[in-house]
Amino acid sequence: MSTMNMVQALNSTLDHIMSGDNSVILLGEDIGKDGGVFRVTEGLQAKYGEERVIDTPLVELGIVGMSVGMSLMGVKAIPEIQFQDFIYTAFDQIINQMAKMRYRSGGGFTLPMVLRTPYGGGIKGGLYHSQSGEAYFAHTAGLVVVTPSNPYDAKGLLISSVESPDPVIFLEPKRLYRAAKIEVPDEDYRVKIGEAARPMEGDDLTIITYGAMVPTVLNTVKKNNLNADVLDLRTLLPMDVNAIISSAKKTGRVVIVHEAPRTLGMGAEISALISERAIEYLYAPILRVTGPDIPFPYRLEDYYMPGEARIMKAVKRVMEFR
Amino acid sequence: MSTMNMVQALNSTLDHIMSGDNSVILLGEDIGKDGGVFRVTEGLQAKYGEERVIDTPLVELGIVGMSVGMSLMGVKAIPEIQFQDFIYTAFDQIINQMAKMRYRSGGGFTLPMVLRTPYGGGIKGGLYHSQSGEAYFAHTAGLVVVTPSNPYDAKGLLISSVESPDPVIFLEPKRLYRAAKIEVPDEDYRVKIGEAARPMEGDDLTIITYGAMVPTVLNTVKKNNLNADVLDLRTLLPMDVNAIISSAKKTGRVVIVHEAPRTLGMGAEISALISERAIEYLYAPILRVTGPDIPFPYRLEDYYMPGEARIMKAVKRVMEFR
Amino acid sequence: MTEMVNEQNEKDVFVRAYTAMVLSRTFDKKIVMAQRQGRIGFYTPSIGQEATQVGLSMALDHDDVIFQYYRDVALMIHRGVPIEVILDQIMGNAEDESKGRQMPSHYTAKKYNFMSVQSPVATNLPLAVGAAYALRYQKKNTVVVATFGDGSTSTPDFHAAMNLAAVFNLPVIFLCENNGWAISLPTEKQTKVEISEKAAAYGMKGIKVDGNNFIETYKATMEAVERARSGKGPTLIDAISFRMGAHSTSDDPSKYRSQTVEEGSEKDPITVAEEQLKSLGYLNDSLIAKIKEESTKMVNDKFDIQEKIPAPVPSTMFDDVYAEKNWIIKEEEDDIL
Amino acid sequence: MTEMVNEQNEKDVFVRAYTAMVLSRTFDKKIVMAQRQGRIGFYTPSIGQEATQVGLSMALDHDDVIFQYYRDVALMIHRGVPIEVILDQIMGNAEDESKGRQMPSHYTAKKYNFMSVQSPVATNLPLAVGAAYALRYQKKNTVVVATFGDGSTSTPDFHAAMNLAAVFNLPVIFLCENNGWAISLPTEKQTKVEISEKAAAYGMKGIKVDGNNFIETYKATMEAVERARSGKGPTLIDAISFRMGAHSTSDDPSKYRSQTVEEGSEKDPITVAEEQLKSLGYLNDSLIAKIKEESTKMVNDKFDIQEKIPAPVPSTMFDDVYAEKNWIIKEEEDDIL
Ligand SMILES: Cc1ncc(C[n+]2csc(CCOP(=O)(O)OP(=O)(O)O)c2C)c(N)n1
Ligand SMILES: Cc1ncc(C[n+]2csc(CCOP(=O)(O)OP(=O)(O)O)c2C)c(N)n1
Ligand SMILES: [Mg+2]
Ligand SMILES: [Mg+2]
Repeated sequence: MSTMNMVQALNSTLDHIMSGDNSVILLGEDIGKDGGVFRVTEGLQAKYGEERVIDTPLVELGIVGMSVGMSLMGVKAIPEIQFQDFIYTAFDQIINQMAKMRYRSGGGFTLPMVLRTPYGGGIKGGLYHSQSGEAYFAHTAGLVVVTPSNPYDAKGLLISSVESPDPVIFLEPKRLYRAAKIEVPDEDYRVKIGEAARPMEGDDLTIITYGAMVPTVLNTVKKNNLNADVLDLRTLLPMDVNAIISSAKKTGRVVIVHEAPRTLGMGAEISALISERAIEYLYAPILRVTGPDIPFPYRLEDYYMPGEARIMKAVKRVMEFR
Repeated sequence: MSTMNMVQALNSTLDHIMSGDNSVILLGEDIGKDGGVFRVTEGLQAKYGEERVIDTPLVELGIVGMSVGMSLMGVKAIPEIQFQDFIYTAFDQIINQMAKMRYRSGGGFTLPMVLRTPYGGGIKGGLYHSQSGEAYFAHTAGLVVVTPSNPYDAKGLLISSVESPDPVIFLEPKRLYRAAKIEVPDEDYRVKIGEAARPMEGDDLTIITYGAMVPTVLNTVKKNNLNADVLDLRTLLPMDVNAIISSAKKTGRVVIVHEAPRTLGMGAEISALISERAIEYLYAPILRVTGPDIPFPYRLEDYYMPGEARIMKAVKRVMEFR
Repeated sequence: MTEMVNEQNEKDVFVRAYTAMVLSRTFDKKIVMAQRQGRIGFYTPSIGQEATQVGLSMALDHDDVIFQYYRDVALMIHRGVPIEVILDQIMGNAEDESKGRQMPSHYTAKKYNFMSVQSPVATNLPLAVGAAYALRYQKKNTVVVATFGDGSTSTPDFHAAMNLAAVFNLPVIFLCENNGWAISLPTEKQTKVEISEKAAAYGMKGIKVDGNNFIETYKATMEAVERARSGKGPTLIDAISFRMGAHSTSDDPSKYRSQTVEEGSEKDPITVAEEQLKSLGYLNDSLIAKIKEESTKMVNDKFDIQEKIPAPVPSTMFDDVYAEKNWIIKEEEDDIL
Repeated sequence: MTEMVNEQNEKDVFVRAYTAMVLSRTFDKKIVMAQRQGRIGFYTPSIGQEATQVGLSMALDHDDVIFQYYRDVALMIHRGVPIEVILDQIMGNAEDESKGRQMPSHYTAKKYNFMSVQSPVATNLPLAVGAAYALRYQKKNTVVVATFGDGSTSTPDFHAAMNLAAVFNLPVIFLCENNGWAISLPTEKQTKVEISEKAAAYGMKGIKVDGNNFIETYKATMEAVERARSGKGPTLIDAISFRMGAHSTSDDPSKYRSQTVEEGSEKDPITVAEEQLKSLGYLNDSLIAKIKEESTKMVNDKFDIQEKIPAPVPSTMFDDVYAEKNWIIKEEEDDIL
């Protein structure tokens, strides 16, 4: 056991994975000498050399495209995109190559690669260093999309992702990188892809969330003494439909919380899954507490991010609904 | 009045717009001499010259980026992306420039541009000539997203789009390009952005759809004598929430039909809007009949596209639900 | 074959190359015809580019890896991909390696180290760079080739791949099948310079070659292969030919170009090859006739046979999105089938 | 100013240029310090690039349009953008032209024909090409400039823009502020060739210039401006300087480089300018001291004043997504405020 924040958990897990498997290669901008702008790859180039921890030129589509090509040849590529906001310059490589290689080759070519990228607000990054684009990926068949909310899950999900036979988008909520230190086992363990966590159990209502909003939700629940079932999705594609539906059936009241914009955000799909499968169990509308449908503002970011007040407003509405 | 298919309606409307407004410029691959691979721009280069109908090199991000730059200088750019499947190579320009210019410049710089592109299946195009990526755009604040389902709306929406002060993604359901000829007025008219059509009125259930699925839905309704309210959304961002909610409240039973994959497709947002606002009016789950969450297959495309059988299965489920 | 042919086997090698060109040509014409008859859906002919493709193939080993594009039938044929494999793809039938999922001309042939063709042009190039990186890392002495058209040099992916290959000094060959056109856009409107000159912007060797001449293309490719295998880095080859046919069976070139190259004219790469091989004494008219006849028979016969193979069963369309179906796909499959 | 300075006004022009450089340097140091004190959030210093930026600005007219990048404070200052405007942006306060929405260093200054800075690097370049196309179409005789760093030459957008500008022969100047580094990657690892050589791949004129020398940069830019205005097409200028500071206030260059250029050393562009202007007899030590003193006072005073301006009112964050708020945004605004 060691006490670690998320950056340390990711760093030590990458180190561990690389030491055990020669076929793993990391690549990205400033990940080598500099150790990554968030220090997630700190020290790895010094340890594994420039050939395995590649400082690439400034070209995201090249980073993703090279990773696809490497993976085709049996290398396990773990590319980093410095900020998720810049991933759109590689979007075609993700949508049309990474997500479709296995399918279009009839299963002949597979891509066990893991694309890591920090996402989300909370660090005063403004329009272009705060985006939460997870829905773009979760709408894309062929990808697996995961996001941890704490150092423990970060390690377990990263190991599972590297072992996954399918290409994974590994979204790191940068607001939580150094937010909390917790105990992380030294030995290997896995957090299963497709399985939500239930960090709190309760009967009155269900709050479904993930990533950087998990601590916000948990604090709100504690502070307000809510008897809530809290789901931390962890995997966004495919979501843990059983956990979602069984909790919705149990409580009959659902609030979804995420930071990404509301329209066609993850909350839309969660809501739709519930009203397809459990509408007759519901006592109240399914409410979404999300970032607004605007670009991410710099100076007013605190108004953008969902917080206790907005969550409680929704909670009250579903609890009092008749 | 003239009888036209959708290609003819778009072509004559573009002609009309260009003849009345010198500041309009079209650009794209093969749109000039060749008249566009679907012939939407046929004859326009001959009429307006190579400077206003530009055959560009093969670079979608350049087409979109140039259009943004042109629009900043007061030109009305109408770029074409040859197939929506290839638009992802320009995705960053769309997400980070086109959608955010007005916002990030404090309203100082605006982009009244219209990006046209054919989308959807039904022409045996396989993985890369059949995609329905509308949800990627409709998730993006700052864009307006429209899609006509018939020649009349194509003209009216195109005029409204070109007049819109905001950047518009104009999605043309290629399966309908030549599917039907109808009467189209010769004079100018507008189909208002944000307003759904209700091509059929009924009381038993609501079917919400758009684009290439509209004729499929209408035929199914007619053939099966359903007493259905059919909504053709026409605008996907912002959707006509009033039309959706009032119909859902009236019928209490909702089926959503689209060709794009289910997960985080438009149906997710429509469903979420309804269960937020009208859940107490519903007699049945909100069901989605959509393309599956797989890449678009070539030979088996008929199994991919929602058709009468699948629509009726959902209709029966919502009608019989208790 | 990795070394230049020697005198003993030159005849065999060249005749085999010619035969592949003829077979590809015959195949092309058959498929274009079949498309008109409604027997297949779509096709992007190779006609005019046979010498480029065969010249390239001649210089490669079996283990070399190819990220080909949608117009590489002669390349596949010369490399030994059976006609049946190509036909199955075009028909999208139950035996197609990609299970009928891809539009015609989007081949996959794993056994022959042909990767899977995507539609967005040039997006195979960064993959080729990554593959070359991986193969070098694995200490394999293989070369990676990416093919693409002249129009594709304008794309983001071309730039990314060229720069990365040069910066990492990788064993990649970028072979531009410069057929003068990108659908309706002539190369002069695509770029103001010769494509071979673009290599210098990346610190890469650029070679311009007569792509209508299979021997010249072979030699140029050999040079590139040797550079790659000896760790001297990537090469861009600009192989100049002419797109003798339409861009695809959906295209009508008469709308945008008057220029043509007729079959059998002196600019036809097959005519060029015939003259070369006749003057070397490797071919004569009767041998040529025989090769053509056999090609025609073979293509016709195989077409008829493969055409009988049914479509893939519907459930296959839900496979291979992931290693295992997730619950979403299972549910959708249940609903649809 | 569109023609080379003549002897009468050369002194004024050069001293003004120098003054802008000093003001920019003073500003930079103030902001970096203020960031350490927690008074502002983030900043990308221009230090070391002042001569490049001022040399560029000197060659431009007011009507010329600039798609600048995040490191162009000296350029903005020389072009007449008031310090207040720059401070307001960095502070994201209620008077900021972009209404506090953008991270510091992402300037907009419409009145001065500065466009709005985005973060994804080089994606301003295709916009510059489109703007140039539009302006030529409108028969305006203006020039469009895009600035960017050396690292940005690897991007898709660089390639797209260069090719399009050349193919359409547009009045654009691509000015690469080559400071030797892209965060931690030195230019030699970014590309194997000199950036000015990349122009040839597009059929464009490429110029390499000493970006530490404002007079040289000015002259090179004038040449490009004249080419553009006379319809002779675009130019790529590779202006070589050195990033004397950190990439940004979040960056620690000691992690990845040992090389430094000290302020006041002979490689400092301000030192270079001082020597030039002294030898021309336009400046002397006491004038220099006076300029520096005035700059410091001005920056300090203005900082203190602008710092008092409050944040934008929260409701502003819902404006300008569209010309008019749609129902979604109205609803969300109601919910949040
Ligand atoms: C990114 C992208 N944009 C557009 C297309 C549509 N398209 C298919 S082939 C083609 C022209 C390609 O020309 P070239 O690269 O010269 O290859 P050729 O077809 O001439 O062999 C175009 C524009 C595409 N496939 N991919
Ligand atoms: C597309 C994109 N990828 C990554 C980044 C993160 N990033 C910001 S600046 C920078 C380096 C840019 O280097 P250069 O172009 O040389 O400009 P400089 O900062 O040296 O002036 C990087 C990688 C970005 N802003 N945009
Ligand atoms: Mg071509
Ligand atoms: Mg730099």
